[in-house]
Amino acid sequence: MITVEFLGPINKAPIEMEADTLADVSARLKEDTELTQWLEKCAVAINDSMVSDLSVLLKEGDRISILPPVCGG
Amino acid sequence: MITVEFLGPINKAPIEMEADTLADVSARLKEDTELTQWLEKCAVAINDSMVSDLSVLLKEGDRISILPPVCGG
Amino acid sequence: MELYQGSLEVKEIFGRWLDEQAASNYGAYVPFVGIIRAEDGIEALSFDIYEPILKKWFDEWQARAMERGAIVKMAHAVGDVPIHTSSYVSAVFSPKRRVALELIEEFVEDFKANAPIWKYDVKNGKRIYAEDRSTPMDGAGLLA
Amino acid sequence: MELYQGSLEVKEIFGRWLDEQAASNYGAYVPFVGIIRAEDGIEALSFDIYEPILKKWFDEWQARAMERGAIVKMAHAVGDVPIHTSSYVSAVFSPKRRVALELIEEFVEDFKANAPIWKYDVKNGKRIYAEDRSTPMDGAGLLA
Repeated sequence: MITVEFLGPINKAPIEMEADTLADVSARLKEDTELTQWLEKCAVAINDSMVSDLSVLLKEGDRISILPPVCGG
Repeated sequence: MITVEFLGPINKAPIEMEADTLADVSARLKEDTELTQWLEKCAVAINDSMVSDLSVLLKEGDRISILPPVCGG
Repeated sequence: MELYQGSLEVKEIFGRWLDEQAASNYGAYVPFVGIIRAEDGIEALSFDIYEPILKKWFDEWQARAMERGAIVKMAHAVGDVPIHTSSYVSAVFSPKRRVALELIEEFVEDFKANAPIWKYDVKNGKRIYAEDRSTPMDGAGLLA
Repeated sequence: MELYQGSLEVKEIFGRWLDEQAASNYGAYVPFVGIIRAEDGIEALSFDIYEPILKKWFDEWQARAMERGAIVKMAHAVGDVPIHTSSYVSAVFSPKRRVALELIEEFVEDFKANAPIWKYDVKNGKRIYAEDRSTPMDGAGLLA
């Protein structure tokens, strides 16, 4: 089981799911039509490290963060 | 009569002289061997306006400033 | 890296950073102070911050600054920040001016692009995500 | 433009400039603080300034900044400035960060090249012209 959390303005409760890779996570999240428009603009972190590769293997307890477009300052 | 003043580190008292143009001033100042090494590194102002043309005509009472290399800050 | 609830005490932060480095023999101190402008009828801007990733982003910048003999500083507000007050102060200290002037620009620009901070306009007490001024982070779209 | 005998009161200057512009609706305030480094066994640096031409140089910069919706500020020390204290503070206020970051760099670099200020090392109480770090002004050599 892994957890997916949505940061900032996405305003959605965390989701728990079974997933072996980020590709699995992607497939699951795309089932939610509210999320599809967010996904193309969002970056992703695993356990607070930014990632750029869908094939990374997930392990039990991993925490995936979905980061929408930013504007600090 | 015009006055030539030397700013910053040149450490030389002002000189009064008769001169029609900056070219005349240049000729007079070059007679002073102490000054020749300064002149090639110095910028020039007339009545506190920076100038870049030797042929500018001078008038009675003009004040020429000789500005050596700078380093503010 | 410092996070504060609400507007920053700019003078306190500026002075404290100056004092902390008073004996470090840096020759240039270049702060950047961001102030909330009154525009489009907003009362305030409001900010969400995801601190663990911001901290990593900042620590990587600190390492990069140190390679050039410099250090970086940063303070940011969380929550509502009324107009004409400050939400963001960052700074570079370096031995020489060139590095300080180059780093402050790179640091502030990368901050705008990649610090995990979300901005909202506050109008009539309501928070509205500033989507049109926001930038997808490096690597965005991975799950799309 | 402000000139002071000896070291600058950096915090007072920074805070006063901030307060003066508190209602001006600028979004970015970028100061540059120059601090005397301990190096080559100096006790202090010392400065001569020719104020009339510095004032003209500054007023031209103010006009240039205003064309971009910004303003510039400047304070400099005259005479001796001990190590680890400040001789120079300048700043840009502008509505947006890009202009502020670009202007502070251009302003400080042109200041180094063309402000009529002469620097001396102070060693054992003696003033020695910092000739090797000094730059001929634009148009230098006219009378050579």
